[in-house]
Amino acid sequence: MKKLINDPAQVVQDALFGIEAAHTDLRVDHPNKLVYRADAPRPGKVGLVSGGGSGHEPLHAGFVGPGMLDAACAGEIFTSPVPDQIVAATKHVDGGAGVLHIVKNYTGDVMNFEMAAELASAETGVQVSSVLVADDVAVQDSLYTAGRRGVGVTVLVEKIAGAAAEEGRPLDEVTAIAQQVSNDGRSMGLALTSCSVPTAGKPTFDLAEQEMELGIGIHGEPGRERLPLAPATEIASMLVEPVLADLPFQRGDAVLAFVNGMGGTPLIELYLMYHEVARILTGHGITVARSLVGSYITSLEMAGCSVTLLRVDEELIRLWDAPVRTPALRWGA
Amino acid sequence: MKKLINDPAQVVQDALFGIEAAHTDLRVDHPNKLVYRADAPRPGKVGLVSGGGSGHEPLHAGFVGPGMLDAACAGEIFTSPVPDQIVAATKHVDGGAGVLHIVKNYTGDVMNFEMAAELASAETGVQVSSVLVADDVAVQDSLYTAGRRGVGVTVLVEKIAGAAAEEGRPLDEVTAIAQQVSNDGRSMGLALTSCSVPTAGKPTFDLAEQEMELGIGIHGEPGRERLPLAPATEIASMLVEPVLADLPFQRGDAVLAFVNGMGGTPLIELYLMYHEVARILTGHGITVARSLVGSYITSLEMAGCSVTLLRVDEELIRLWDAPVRTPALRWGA
Amino acid sequence: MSSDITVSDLTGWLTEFGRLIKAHKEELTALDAAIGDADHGTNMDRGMTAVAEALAADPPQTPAGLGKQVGMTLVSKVGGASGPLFGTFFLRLGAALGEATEVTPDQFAAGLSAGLAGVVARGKAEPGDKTMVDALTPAVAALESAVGQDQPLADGLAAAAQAAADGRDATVPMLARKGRASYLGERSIGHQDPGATTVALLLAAAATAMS
Amino acid sequence: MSSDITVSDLTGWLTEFGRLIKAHKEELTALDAAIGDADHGTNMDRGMTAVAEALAADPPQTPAGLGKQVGMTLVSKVGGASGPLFGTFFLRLGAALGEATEVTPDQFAAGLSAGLAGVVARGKAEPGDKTMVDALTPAVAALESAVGQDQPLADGLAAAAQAAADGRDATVPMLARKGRASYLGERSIGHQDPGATTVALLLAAAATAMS
Ligand SMILES: Nc1ncnc2c1ncn2[C@@H]1O[C@H](COP(=O)(O)OP(=O)(O)O)[C@@H](O)[C@H]1O
Ligand SMILES: Nc1ncnc2c1ncn2[C@@H]1O[C@H](COP(=O)(O)OP(=O)(O)O)[C@@H](O)[C@H]1O
Ligand SMILES: [Mg+2]
Ligand SMILES: [Mg+2]
Ligand SMILES: [Mg+2]
Ligand SMILES: [Mg+2]
Repeated sequence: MKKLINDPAQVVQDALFGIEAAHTDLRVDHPNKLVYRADAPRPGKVGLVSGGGSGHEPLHAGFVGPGMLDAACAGEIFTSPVPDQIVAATKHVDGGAGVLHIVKNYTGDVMNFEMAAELASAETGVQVSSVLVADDVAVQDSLYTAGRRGVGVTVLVEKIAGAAAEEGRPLDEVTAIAQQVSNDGRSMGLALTSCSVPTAGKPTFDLAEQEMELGIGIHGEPGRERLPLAPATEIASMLVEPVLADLPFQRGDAVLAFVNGMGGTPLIELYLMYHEVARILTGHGITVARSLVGSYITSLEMAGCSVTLLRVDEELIRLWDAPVRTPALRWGA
Repeated sequence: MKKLINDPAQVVQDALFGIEAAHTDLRVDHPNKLVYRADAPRPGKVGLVSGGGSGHEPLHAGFVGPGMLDAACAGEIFTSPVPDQIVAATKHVDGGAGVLHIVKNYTGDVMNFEMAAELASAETGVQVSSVLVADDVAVQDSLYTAGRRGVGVTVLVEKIAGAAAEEGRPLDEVTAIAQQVSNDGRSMGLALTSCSVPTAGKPTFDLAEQEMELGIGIHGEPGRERLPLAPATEIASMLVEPVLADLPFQRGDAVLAFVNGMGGTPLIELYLMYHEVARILTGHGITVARSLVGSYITSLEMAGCSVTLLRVDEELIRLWDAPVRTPALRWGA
Repeated sequence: MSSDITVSDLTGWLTEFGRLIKAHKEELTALDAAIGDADHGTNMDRGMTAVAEALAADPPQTPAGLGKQVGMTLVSKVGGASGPLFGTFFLRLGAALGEATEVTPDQFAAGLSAGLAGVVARGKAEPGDKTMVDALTPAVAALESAVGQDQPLADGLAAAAQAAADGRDATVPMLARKGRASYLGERSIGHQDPGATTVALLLAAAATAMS
Repeated sequence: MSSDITVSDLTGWLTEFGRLIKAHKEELTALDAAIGDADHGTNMDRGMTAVAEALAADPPQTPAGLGKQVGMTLVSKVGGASGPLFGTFFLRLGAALGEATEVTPDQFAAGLSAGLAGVVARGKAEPGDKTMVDALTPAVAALESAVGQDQPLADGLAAAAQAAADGRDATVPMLARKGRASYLGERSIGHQDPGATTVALLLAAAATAMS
């Protein structure tokens, strides 16, 4: 394992000092490992809190700022944050209009956010609603399992719900918009390499030189299927077709198309993949209304990518286009 | 070698289709492998052209747009573009106020840009000036060698000269500002892994599990020294101290501090490194006026980072802060 | 040792559990790497190290106090799935044992049963889902049956530890339906569940420290 | 074969050079990986493939036309350091050979010398800098000396090829002062220069195709 780190157990804490130093319009609560908009709480604005295990940067801290999150809770690497952190964040960003928790659907995240929501409400009466993101079509959905993982759509929920909150919409509306994004988006990922959790010190799984892992999540976990390495054209259809089949997207739909790097993939490959994805969509009569290409929700240094499609209407496009000013997504401001 | 590609010889061409599809305010000239601002030429504005080998993305195409470059010329992977491309770009972006070439100091780049400048002037009379970026302190500077490599400062030259051009400043002033940035910035890089040129099919060099390469450039080339893997704190001082010693920076100076990822390094490590760098600067009595953390000038999937420091005055800060709207750097617009 | 269980016995149990977790940290993480995200050993060790510090800094006076301290520490320090689940386990165990300075083996068995119920309530896993529940359920049953038959506590704990180990082994052929391993579907078969492995260590620690 | 050189002889030379480049592509790239950026073989092969296409599509009628076509194709297709350098070499060679349909060995030697001068003017490398100049300089000298002594062209080209190969080998112990290898400082010592290797192939092709 080769990393630019000091003590493997302190990576998250150490990086938070860097985020604080680099972004003067963010505030970091180090004991609680929280990143805030400097101007939180905003009176009358719904507060947006997300968080999860670290190792997915820029998610979530890189999306804190006007037009997106009010606070991000950083767990240990690949380990959801604890209720104390989430409670502190929830109380801090409450501007009187309630707080929305954006939670990726993992057992640990769900339980810790649930406990936190109960505690925060009990302690201060803050109204908390929450939206689960569960967009990974690589995982079979079922009432009897943990359900699907939350992956790429998380970024889109944070942006779009963030814009709605910034407009001053009430908690129920912001929650409904977040839920709509969560409902109408789907993702699928692929790894060319595994990644190493710093404290584990070695790759979570091993892939041979001619293998790839289809259906990976964002925790270095093995995927659904190990396949021989394939050209980008084939990989694109392995990722896009299951996404299209699942929602289902229809001829004439407009989508936001998001090609995401897993952390160790160079941008030139992501653009190449984006072209393949766009071509498949055109073939299905689907219009790309907006696009996003880059490494926004990662799995440490894993090489690979994911494709996320979100069905959009004019209102979602308007909210996507609204100004945002965060370390990792910024426009119009 | 594991990459998200099709034909290894077509990677650059294929990725340009993705850039075109993803960024509707850019135009791509595929036969010439050029990326333009859609609204080029801008009458009366100095045109900014840069380019170089591909594999450094987002450099240069990701920096095309208002407030930065008018055109980027994409060479093959790690191979400078040819004069034809540069001539076409120069002619296309000339709005009557002349064109500045921003050239990284490599033998191939220098010769191809020189030939292009001569040809373009001869063909259309366009006035061309050029600035060489040669900021890599890992390379001994000498009149009798190829001189220093152009690395991280390139991004800063493109942004700051781009802002000056956008303000309508004449060619000699834009050139002088670009030259000032080139003069007052220094960089040093380190690799944890090599990278593979797609057509070569294997890593350019090999590093053992406990080794790192100090003083690498951005072409997967070996560096100056192979050392045992070290903690981030030590790596930061191996990178920052030679940079500080070279300019020389002085107590009380204000700098723009730029921690850059080489393509395969996760953002969490870059923030951790940024904290180490900021700490060293504080120790030297140097103020960080602005910062940039991310993978902006890369070497395919190489893991590692570089540190760039640019001494700034109020005018450079103002130009750095000016609105920019490109795929990879965007604010105020 | 009296067959009644003191706070100091419980503290000894947790100390031994913490020691076992540290000793098996890499193994637990490796099990989690195979079907999860390679953090279970680190998570539990971070939590149990904090528990040891808390117990030393502010020694609890009652079983209820101990359960609360351990449970809250785990909830606050572990995160992930195991933080809330093991945290809930100890919170419920403490609440069930109450404020008495000593508890009987019966009460202890009932306490573990309450802890198990808490884990099930929070995590909604059923036996057979390939989780910690698959080790905890037979362990609690074994202890309850032993103390119900008035066997010595030591025998009951030995039986519980054996049942937990058997339950842990039984997770190997299971297809995961809860937690992170469920994402693997059929590919989860053939791997031992890390959380169930931790439960086996928990009961082994009880057998060692409280007999 | 007459000892005068026709456009068809020159075309044969370039065809053979292109074949050798393709055959040694991996080797050239591996040499460049050691002290450069692992693209020299790919660069030269891309260029010479384009040269072969250009020569076939629009066969030149004169040595000057050939030099211009080859030189411009290399400049337009190769990029990097070798594009302008080999491009300039052929542009100058063509200009020196002129419009005659046949050139004498003397003229050919003078043409190569003009090409070398162009490379030096563009790249500013001196002998000993560990570049293509270190193979080209002795090769040109060997051919000039042979034709100056009225030796048969075949012998002159063989001597030039041998001198280029020796010059190539002589780059191994050199410390690079020009081009990308110069970044390595002392670490460039012990490696053979890729551009000098290409020059040795260029002269070997001449000896094979024009004798
Ligand atoms: N719903 C659940 N109910 C009971 N136990 C569960 C549940 N989900 C996961 N677990 C247990 O948690 C263990 C994983 O813990 P850990 O690795 O620390 O958390 P995470 O999965 O969040 O990384 C699994 O091995 C399993 O025994
Ligand atoms: N200034 C120079 N003068 C002459 N030859 C040079 C010079 N710089 C580099 N070369 C030659 O170019 C070769 C490298 O070519 P190539 O790899 O295609 O270009 P690049 O270095 O741009 O990647 C070197 O091996 C060397 O022989
Ligand atoms: Mg985890
Ligand atoms: Mg090159
Ligand atoms: Mg885990
Ligand atoms: Mg090269």
